[in-house]
Amino acid sequence: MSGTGPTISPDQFYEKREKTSTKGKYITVFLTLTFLTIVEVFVPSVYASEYDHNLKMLLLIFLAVGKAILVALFFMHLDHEKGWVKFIAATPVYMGLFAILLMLESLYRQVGA
Amino acid sequence: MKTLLDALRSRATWRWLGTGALLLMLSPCADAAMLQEAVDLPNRWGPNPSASDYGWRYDELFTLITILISVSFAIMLILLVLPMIRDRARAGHKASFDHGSSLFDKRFTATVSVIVFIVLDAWVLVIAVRDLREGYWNIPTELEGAYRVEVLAQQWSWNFRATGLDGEFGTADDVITINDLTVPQDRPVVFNLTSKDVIHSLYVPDMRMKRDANPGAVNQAWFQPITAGDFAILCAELCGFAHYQMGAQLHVLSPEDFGAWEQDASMIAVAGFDPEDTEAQWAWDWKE
Amino acid sequence: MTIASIHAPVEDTRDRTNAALGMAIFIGSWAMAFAVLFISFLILRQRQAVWPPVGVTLPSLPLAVAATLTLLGSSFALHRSVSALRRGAPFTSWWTAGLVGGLVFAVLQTWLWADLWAAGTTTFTGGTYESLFYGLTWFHGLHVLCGLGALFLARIGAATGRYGHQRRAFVVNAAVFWHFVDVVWIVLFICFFVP
Amino acid sequence: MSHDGIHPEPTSFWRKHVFSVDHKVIAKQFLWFGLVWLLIGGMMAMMIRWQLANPGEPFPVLGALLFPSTGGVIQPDTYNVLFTMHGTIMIFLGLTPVLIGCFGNYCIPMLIGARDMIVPLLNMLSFWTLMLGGAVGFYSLLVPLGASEAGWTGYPTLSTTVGAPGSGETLWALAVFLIGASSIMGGINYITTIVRLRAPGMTWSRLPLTIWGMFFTAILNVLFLPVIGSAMILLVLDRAFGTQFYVPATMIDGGGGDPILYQHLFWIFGHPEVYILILPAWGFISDFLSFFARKPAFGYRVTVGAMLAVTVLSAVVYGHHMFTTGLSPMLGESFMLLTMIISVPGEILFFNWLHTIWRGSLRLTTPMLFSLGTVFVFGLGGLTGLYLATISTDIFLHDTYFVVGHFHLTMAASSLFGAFAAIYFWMPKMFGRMLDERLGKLHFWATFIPLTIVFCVMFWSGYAGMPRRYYDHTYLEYLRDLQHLNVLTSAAAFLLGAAQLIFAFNFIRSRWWGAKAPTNPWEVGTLDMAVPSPVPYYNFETIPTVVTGPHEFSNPAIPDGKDWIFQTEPLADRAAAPTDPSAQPAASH
Repeated sequence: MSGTGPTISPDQFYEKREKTSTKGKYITVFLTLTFLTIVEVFVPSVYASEYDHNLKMLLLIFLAVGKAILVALFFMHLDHEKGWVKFIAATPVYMGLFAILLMLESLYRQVGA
Repeated sequence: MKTLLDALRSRATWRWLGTGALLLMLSPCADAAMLQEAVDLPNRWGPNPSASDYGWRYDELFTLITILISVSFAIMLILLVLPMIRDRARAGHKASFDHGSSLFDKRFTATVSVIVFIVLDAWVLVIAVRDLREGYWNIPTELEGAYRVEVLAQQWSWNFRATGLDGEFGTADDVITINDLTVPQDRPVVFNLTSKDVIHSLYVPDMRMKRDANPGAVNQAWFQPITAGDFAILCAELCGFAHYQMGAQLHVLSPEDFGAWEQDASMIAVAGFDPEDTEAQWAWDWKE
Repeated sequence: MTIASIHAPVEDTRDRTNAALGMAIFIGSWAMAFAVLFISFLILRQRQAVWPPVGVTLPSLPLAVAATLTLLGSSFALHRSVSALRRGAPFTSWWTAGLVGGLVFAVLQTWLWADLWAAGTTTFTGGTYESLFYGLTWFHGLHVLCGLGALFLARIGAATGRYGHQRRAFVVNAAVFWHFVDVVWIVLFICFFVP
Repeated sequence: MSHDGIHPEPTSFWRKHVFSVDHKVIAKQFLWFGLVWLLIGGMMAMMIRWQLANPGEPFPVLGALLFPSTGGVIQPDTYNVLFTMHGTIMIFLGLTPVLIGCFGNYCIPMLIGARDMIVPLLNMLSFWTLMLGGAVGFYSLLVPLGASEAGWTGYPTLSTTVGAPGSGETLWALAVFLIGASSIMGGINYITTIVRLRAPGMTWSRLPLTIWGMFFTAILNVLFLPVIGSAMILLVLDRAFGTQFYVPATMIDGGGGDPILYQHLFWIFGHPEVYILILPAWGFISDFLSFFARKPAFGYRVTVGAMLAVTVLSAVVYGHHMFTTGLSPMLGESFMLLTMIISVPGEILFFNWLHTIWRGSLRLTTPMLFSLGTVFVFGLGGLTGLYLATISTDIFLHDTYFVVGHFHLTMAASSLFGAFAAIYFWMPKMFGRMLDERLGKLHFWATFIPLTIVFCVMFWSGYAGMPRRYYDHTYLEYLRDLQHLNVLTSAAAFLLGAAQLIFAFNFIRSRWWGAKAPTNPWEVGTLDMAVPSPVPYYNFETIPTVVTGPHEFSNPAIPDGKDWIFQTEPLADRAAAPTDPSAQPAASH
């Protein structure tokens, strides 16, 4: 694992990155998150019972996942010059497969029973 | 202290300690009563012959798998033992040098594993899926003349409920029995299983059937007896300290005997019906 | 090398990479635990005919929204702080802001629990909603406590000069853990507070 | 590399032997811890077998001490405690510490050329968390109202207050959680160490296969131990706070908690756990077969690929533990197919092992015997898995002794054999003393033969329809005529138990009074074999530079007429080597 060091020092690297990314971007992200939270709260009241229940659920899940991704992507920076390292933290996303599997199975047991 | 250390260092101490410990451990083996008992008891070396319509599927597939894996294991054993004898390290013998990383080797490995998969797994898989769809999971419905039984498992007994003559659950003539089930021969017997407390599993070895009874849900299972007689029902899922006692009797009666029995049982049930006894009113709507 | 780095005053890129990789693996691993809890939520919620179940008092929505925004704000502050730290700029004031945000969140969370408990929604007498709500928020709450501890230690370390631009792996990882807690809360929020 | 990072060895007793951060000391701690628990778990197995062969008779000698109130007779609830704790102890406190805790800790830095784990402190914490877990687990045996008796799988609702009122079950769940936390800490350390601390030149394709096995195990550990951790937290909440995760609200129509949810969660963890235990053993024997056949490991990359495939697939086959619970048919068939697919990488591993020893020059030392034994028992266990992967045969065999025989052969016997092979192999480097070879071989045969009998007879009992976890098979008439199979199993099991005394004797004697170990007792070229035995405090005076692979045995390009070469020594020039097409220098493989 030798000889793979970066050609620029990491401090220079971060300086460079900080220059390219503006402070404004993170404030925008924060404001977006705030906005999404408020939307989340209002979705159920707009989508009252006459609307499709599943659509509401889907919308809410979408909003939550979007927010989670925003935080993970923009705030959660590991101190590492290689960007892919943070994707290791995203491995559990495949538990989504299990979630779908288990829900289908659970539905089967309720309907079949 | 020093004498103790010296004693620990001496071989004789260890020899005595070792022999003593070994004898202690082996003492259960020398229990004559245990071995005598084994000789005296009636012995059975396999399952009883299948008494159900689809039992042959299990027996046949078991035999097939046994043959397949015996052959595979024999081949493996030869490949394992032969080098142990032939290629033992000895003066003048040199190991061959081969990383097994050539393209040929990789292709060879791939070919062998594909062949093994087809011979060992795919074949069995196809038969199993056929058996499941035609047999185990092809649960007959009421319209197909199924005899329906609701099973409520509890620690540590089996409650069985049949419809009685009126063909409906939850009525006065339901035949309710504990640890004792009577079913007709040559008619599919379909079960609805659930449990009061913990998970149990209805195991009827002679019918080649097993299904869990889960609290909070109803499971289905079925078999069709082809021989009249008495058979054992066991619990196969750990359910507490009396798990081993949770057996029941299965009586398969010929169609004529069964008709007479059902008549009697229904009448007795009606006579003994007590609407106040809510404990006994556990029937649920039949789930297909 | 590694062993030396435990006590050494400065760390090099190698140490920082090690810490980042270790933290990424830890977050990946521990997210599995939360994934399991959310799967349990989905399954149990699916088994319920009506959601939220009849007779359940939902927690106060304004309070929950306030808690969420506080947590998001705290994450944002920590992010600013870490950015400054990496540049070598002063970072402690943003960090303190994040820490205070975290503390406020903890207070709001406790308030939420107390409110709900007073309204009669308790684990001991409750059903699925209560089980899930208390089970998941308690587990999350433990992580909030751990996170606050880490943020606090980092702040103390920064004050005593233990951590700084040249030695920042712990500080960065504490912030990363806090963002993780934040992400989990975002999902919890949608699970329990949105009617 | 220079000498930086070499600190003086701690001299105080506590820092040196108890709260040490040195990976070698921690490895020894894990080893002793694991061996003691293996002994306790093994003793429990003896009691179980005694009860099954002689239902209701007092257990000789120890029985009177352990169960004085019954005069040594094992009661049904005690019996349930015994098999529950036997499983838990053997898996979490016996095999895991020995295989992963001890040899992971020992091998990873030694074989990749590092001075220690990447976070030594976390390493120490991992051991002490395990210690705490073990203590809680042991304490659960002593609490009033009974220890955990819901099986090592702890299925609700038997494991909730519905079936187990005592606090033993809660403590058991906590112990499993703590042990899981310990494994996660270890896993994070192992992965990061292997990725970051490899010596210069130790490329991914020059790692010994042991390290690969450990690497994949660590990945499974960090991914799936949190799953059981969460499942246990929910169980503890159910038990302690009256929540309803696993207890259904009504008997029939759903609502409330779901006991099947636990089964899913448990087996999402539980099936990878099987591979967590077997992958290190696969790694060991892949190396040992090559080491003692004096031949390169056949198809190194294919072996690694097969292990990777097993790691990836291990999470998606778990459904075969639940074929009788009422899975949907579609899911059942999918899991059956996936289970059969996971057998393909297994077959490839066998193929490579058998090919490795083919035309070798086999030195049948004790580690080699145990490695060959692993191939045998895993072959037997793996092939019989076909019955259980197939739903239509599993319906009959599920929860019978067939399953017991199968999983003991695959995950217990093979990983135990792998552990023994590793102990015999690395003992000289760890403690600086050789284990006695004659006693070792005696131990192997005295273990191997009864072990095969025990589990093959179990197959037979299961085939005849004998359910597992029964206190007394003579109680029900149907099982009375199968008792001779129980007696046979038990007799062989006592022999198997007695054989372990040979090992205990050999291990203790050799540890303090054995022959001094030479630097390279087995004539292999891995990095650890170049440093003195026992290994000095900082392992490597200078961090070595690796230039060859670990398995260059009998390579014609090895200078000086040896048949092995250190990984730090270069092979002779390609031009100087004879023109054998397969004789490639290490760089190309």
